[in-house]
Amino acid sequence: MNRIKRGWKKISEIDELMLIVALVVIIIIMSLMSEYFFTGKNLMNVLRQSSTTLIAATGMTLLLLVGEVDLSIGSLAAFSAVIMVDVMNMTQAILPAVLVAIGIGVGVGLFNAFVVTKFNIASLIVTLGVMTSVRGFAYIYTNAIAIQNTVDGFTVIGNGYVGPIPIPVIIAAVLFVLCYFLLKYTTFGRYIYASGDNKNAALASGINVNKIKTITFVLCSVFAVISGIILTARVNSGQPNLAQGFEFTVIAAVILGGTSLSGGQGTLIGTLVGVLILGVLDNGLVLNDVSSFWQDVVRGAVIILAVIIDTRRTQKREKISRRLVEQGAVSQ
Amino acid sequence: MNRIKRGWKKISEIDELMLIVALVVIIIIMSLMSEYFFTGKNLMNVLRQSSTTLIAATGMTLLLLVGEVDLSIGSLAAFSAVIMVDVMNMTQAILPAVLVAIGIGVGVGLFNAFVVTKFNIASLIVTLGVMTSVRGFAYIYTNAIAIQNTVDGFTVIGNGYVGPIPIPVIIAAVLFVLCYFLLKYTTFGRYIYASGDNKNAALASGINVNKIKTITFVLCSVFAVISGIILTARVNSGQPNLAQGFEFTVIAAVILGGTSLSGGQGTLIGTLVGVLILGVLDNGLVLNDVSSFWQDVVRGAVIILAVIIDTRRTQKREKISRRLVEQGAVSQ
Amino acid sequence: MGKILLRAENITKDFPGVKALDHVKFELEKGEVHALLGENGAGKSTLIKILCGVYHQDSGQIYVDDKPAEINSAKDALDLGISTIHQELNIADNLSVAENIFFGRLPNKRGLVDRKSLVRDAKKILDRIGLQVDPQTKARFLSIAKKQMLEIGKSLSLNARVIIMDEPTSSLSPEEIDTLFDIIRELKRQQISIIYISHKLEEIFEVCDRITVLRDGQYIGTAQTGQTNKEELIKMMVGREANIDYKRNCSTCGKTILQVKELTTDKIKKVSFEVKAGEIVGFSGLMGAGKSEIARALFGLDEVRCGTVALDGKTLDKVTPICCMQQGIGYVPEDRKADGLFLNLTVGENMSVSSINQFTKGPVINKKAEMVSSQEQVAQLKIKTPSLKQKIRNLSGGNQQKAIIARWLLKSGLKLLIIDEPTRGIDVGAKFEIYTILSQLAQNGVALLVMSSEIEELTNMCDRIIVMREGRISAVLNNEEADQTSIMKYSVK
Amino acid sequence: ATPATETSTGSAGTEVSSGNGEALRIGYIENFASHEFYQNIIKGMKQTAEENGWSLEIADANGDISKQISLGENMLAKDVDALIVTPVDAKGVMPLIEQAEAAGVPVITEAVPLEKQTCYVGIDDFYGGYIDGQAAGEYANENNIVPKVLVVGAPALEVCVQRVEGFKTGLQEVCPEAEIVVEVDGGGTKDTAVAVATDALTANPDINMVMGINDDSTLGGLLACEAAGMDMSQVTGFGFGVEGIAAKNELVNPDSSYKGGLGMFPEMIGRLCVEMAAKAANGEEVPVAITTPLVVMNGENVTEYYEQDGDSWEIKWESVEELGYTPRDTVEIQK
Ligand SMILES: Nc1ncnc2c1ncn2[C@@H]1O[C@H](COP(=O)(O)OP(=O)(O)OP(=O)(O)O)[C@@H](O)[C@H]1O
Ligand SMILES: Nc1ncnc2c1ncn2[C@@H]1O[C@H](COP(=O)(O)OP(=O)(O)OP(=O)(O)O)[C@@H](O)[C@H]1O
Ligand SMILES: [Mg+2]
Ligand SMILES: [Mg+2]
Repeated sequence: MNRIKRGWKKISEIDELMLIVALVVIIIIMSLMSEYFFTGKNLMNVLRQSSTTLIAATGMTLLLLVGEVDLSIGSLAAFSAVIMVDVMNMTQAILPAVLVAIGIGVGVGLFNAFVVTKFNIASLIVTLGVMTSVRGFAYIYTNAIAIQNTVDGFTVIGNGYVGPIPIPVIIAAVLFVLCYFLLKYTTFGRYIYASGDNKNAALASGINVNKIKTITFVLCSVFAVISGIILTARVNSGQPNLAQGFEFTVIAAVILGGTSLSGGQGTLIGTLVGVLILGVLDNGLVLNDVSSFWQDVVRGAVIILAVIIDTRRTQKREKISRRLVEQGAVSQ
Repeated sequence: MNRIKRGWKKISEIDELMLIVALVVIIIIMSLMSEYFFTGKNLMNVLRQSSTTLIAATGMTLLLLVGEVDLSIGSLAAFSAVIMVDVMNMTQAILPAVLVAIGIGVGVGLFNAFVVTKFNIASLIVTLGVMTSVRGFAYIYTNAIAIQNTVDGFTVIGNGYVGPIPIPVIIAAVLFVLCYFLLKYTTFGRYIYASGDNKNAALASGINVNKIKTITFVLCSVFAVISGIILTARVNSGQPNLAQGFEFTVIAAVILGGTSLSGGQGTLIGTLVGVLILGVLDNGLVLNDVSSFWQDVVRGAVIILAVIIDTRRTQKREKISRRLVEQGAVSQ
Repeated sequence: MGKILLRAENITKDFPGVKALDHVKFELEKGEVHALLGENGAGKSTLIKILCGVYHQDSGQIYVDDKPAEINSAKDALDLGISTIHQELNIADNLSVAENIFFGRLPNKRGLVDRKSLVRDAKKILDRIGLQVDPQTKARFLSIAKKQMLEIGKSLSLNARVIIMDEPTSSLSPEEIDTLFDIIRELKRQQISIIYISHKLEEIFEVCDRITVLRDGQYIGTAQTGQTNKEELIKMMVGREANIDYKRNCSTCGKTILQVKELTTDKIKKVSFEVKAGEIVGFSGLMGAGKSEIARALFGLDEVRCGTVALDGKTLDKVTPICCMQQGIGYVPEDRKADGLFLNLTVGENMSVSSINQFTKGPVINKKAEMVSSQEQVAQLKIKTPSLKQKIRNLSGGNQQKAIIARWLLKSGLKLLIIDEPTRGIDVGAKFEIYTILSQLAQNGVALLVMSSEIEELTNMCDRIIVMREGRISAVLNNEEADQTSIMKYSVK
Repeated sequence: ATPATETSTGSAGTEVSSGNGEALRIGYIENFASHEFYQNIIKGMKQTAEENGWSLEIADANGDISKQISLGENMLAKDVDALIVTPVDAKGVMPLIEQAEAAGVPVITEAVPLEKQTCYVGIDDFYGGYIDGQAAGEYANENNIVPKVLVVGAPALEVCVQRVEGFKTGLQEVCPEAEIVVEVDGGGTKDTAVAVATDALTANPDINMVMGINDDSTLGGLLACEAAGMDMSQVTGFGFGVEGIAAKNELVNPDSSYKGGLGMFPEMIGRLCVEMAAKAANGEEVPVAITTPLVVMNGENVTEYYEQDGDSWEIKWESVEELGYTPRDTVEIQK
């Protein structure tokens, strides 16, 4: 009895509870509406499709936590992808090409970080500029014609399985867990929260805020590139128009997951739930043959609703804990 | 002599000086590169094309000043436009249709404001949801087929002239001056700055922050609708895919103009210059027959550069002002 | 005495993990200055936040003019004539000084701001509070002390019947405090009532008529100022006798830790001095004299134009916060909210942020070790918090200050600690605990630089006191020479 | 590219149903549902499916190739009997085609031919541009115009590049003195088209012909000319598409500068896609590729193929079916 109570209390303390409830409700509705939804094959599909968003969203969460944002991730994914495929075709080897792509990610991340930290400019406008330019480069490099990959085995990154689990899901899970750990258990994670919460105080505490920001920008870019690599493996070609509007989806998922735009507040678990809500929704609406225009309407409405319930709960919880104090339920 | 000096000092005190310099430099470069650029006709063109951005950017500036943002403006412009054209075709009259469109703007603005203020949610995510849904509605309403306008005289709003000046420019100028005046000389304008700068301080002084925010959301939406009406008059049909990505252009212009995302800081003059920089750039690049991919590259680079020079100057001036205040040098 | 203007009965307020107020009563007469006294976290700020509409009480009733009053927002309070100067400043940085003063009530003609009368009226207020700034200056250019004065001006402009001042003097120097007291006496003559919160007992005895004491959220009692004394008040506050006389036995020893030569920044000019291990050096001076600037410069937060800083005999080639920290320098900033606190992080995380490297195994934080050490500091400094996991924004001002001091007490290998206004907002009892802790630190060989606007604090604690004037050192006094008059002499010229 | 000679006429309407007695299920993943052209393709598909009692499910990739793959996987997960795809990109969609092949689901591709598919249905973009260009050239010769052409294109889309190339070739073949003065990127939407065309007209005031890669681009280009105060009787518009209502309205309007456009008959494309999909799902032979009919339409002949019905235009199935389509045994892949 008591154990159940304690378990329940623990559950009710999870920050992202209402979001998780929203996700479960959506899953239940989708399962009721389409017999295809709750099948192993489809669920694996949902996970695989969400994995690329999750990877980029993980990087973006770190960046939002540190108080910055990156709009260039979609363009970067495309640009690095076309160069990667070109290099791959030339060398007929996968690894060097992937490394080149990641190198580009590091470069763009460093550039973003440099401009933002050195000149102290809002990252939104800087990365908006980078987004525009880099997309232009992707088109110029390819002359707007996708580059076919000719190396066998590359598609495995996007379409392969280990046992029943798609490889992108595994990559996403590994990166997610790593970052979760990083954020929660390392000094670097602590510094991320501190720098995003109050930059002045972070400086006054001896934190190298610019270094933390730079690393985070680079991580975000590299994660975007990894998403791009998986997407590219899925389509087995370097597409200059890859991941258009990706930044929007990713940022929407992160903010839906409760991360604040102003830095210092948010969790990766929230991001995971945010990504899954959008992923399940996309998949479920298609399975139910909802017209793409109605999909937009529903997607927008669900985003707003989910954020409303989530916020209401956070506000209510303060009140509830207050009552618990009165009942002596919370110990000093 | 002295007068020149004083004049120079006045100029050097203009907040947006570096941005204006950037604009002038771009204009000079464009004039050197294309003989057609610096002609009365083309400059009027630039103004006409910038006018729709300027109108929406004016509303967006107010909203950013108050610490909020609206991503739904492009979708709203499209949605209100298709309904307006439909109403216009039915009634064969312009005014009622325009009023309906503005009414829709008021409605969407109120909705945004309600959700943001009532539940205390980040406007970015709320208006992202609204953006998605409203665009969906625009497509559903039209089934993705543009509605041809059948009422004569409507196109005048977009293409007409009063003397040598295009009507959209006049509309934009009137709205801009009105808002400039509003912001600078009315209590409402000062409360906009106050609410965006320090919400707690504003609340503690009895300012009805939610009311200020609501009015500003509505203004932003209505201005977006007005932009939409002009764009629609130019294409003489209700296009459900109107103004796609408009929110990006508009927000880029406003931030380029020096308005801060976190509220309380920025000017409409800055926004005007930001809009013109982007407008001149777009026009000049097309005049010079630059390929659209290279246009992207240049546009991105100019955005970044302009912000860098602007920020550097602001930071330098900030230091100087601080010292002056300290030394009591500022006259009493 | 006068008639009762405001009465609060049985006010109760709970926060998660804390009963901030427990059936508290409070009475304010017309034209009186009524002090609210209590330890850090006693519930003073909470009570006044209820009176001015920031919070709503869980139970209890407020009466204004003997009529029940429902205060649900700041506006309600203002309508009732209650204006408040909060402990944490509420200034809109990008608005002008004048606009800040008339925030929410800009003089207008049909919606248009009447700039002329705005500037004129603001000027009047500024003159009254003795603040020498252009009313059209943006508020962000003001120092924290000037902002504090601005807050006072703001509430004067309201023509309120009740003005609540939550620690208005915590960042003011004696001069401004005098100005403030003049203002308070004048307000009193105009039959305006004032609720005055301060941890400085002298001030309370100087201006207040009555004193209400809170302890742990409970009402303890109300006394007439004339019929009580320090000792009695402290006993009411802490619930036992407490020794508040503190005088450190100065004994300078050890080798030179810090050597500053001709340090110059935008604000300070050619500042040179040395500090030995175990020495406590105080910095005194008027507001704007450059005390905080020395602190900021030494920790690398302001750009050093010329001059050198040597630590342990080694000249630092670059003074940056990161270098400083690695070299064993710590810094407690003056403006807690702007430069000290991570409002959304927990108390524990706020405390350990500078020493987190000491609690790692490989790259991983050993949370247990972190908790244990932090818990020790919570106990030592008597920080009032339900747990280390409480968000620091929910702590009372004084307890936040303690947590920030603890940040550097946790740091191992500390050689030099720079503290700007160490006891800003800290209650009398705790103040002396902090003095004890600081001198213990000195005894362990740490050099301390203490910037303070409280001369007594410096004379009681420091081996030497450096007096600043307009960015320069005007005198260096040793412990025997330093007293109120000598310091003031060198401060003003 | 030259016009195909062999044509077959009439609808391929055969009786088909899926083996297990349930209605045949066809999935269609389009590129841009938000485009009138595709709305008309869907119209044709739906009519055809309805007439035959087949079920049709539609999903929109909205220009995102990786989303298209995902949508395709969802369709395959739902065990559709046949898949129709308008690829966002020829190379990018290949993995989906392979998955479908592995699942034994036939794939019909539209607009973008691939290296392998069960059947490709679509127009020949280059050829379409070519005959459109020829018609424009002939019109110019008849009216003593030396075409100075503004092209409102969408260079990010390969098919649109082909259309423009074809148009240039055809035009200059018939009218060698014709000149392509400037090409701009209108992104396929009317508001962008007006904006960029306006700029281009400033730099090139001698333009007298507008070619657009779709209705919105052409009409947007013409609107820009009008707004620039040009004498519209001296401006000729020749577009690609006539896919929607507005363009047809312009064609039948004698005052309009829109003199001709390449009719693509999206409804017919949709019909053929569905029919081929059904046939293939039933195991019947289908041609490797089908080139759908293209006709340069003008004010006179547009009513042969479309009937004005209130505000909209309905396709005249008989006359369009009479145009026939061209089965091919090879697919020409664009690079
Ligand atoms: N928003 C809040 N959430 C949770 N606890 C709070 C909140 N505000 C105050 N508290 C707690 O209520 C108690 C009383 O705080 P209050 O700020 O009233 O103290 P105070 O008497 O003003 O102290 P100080 O002298 O340090 O300013 C403290 O223990 C504090 O931690
Ligand atoms: N963060 C800052 N950046 C730039 N200038 C500042 C900053 N903080 C304070 N100043 C300016 O430097 C001047 C000197 O600082 P300050 O007034 O804090 O000196 P002080 O001698 O420490 O006096 P006190 O601390 O008693 O107010 C101030 O008047 C203020 O305007
Ligand atoms: Mg307090
Ligand atoms: Mg100071």
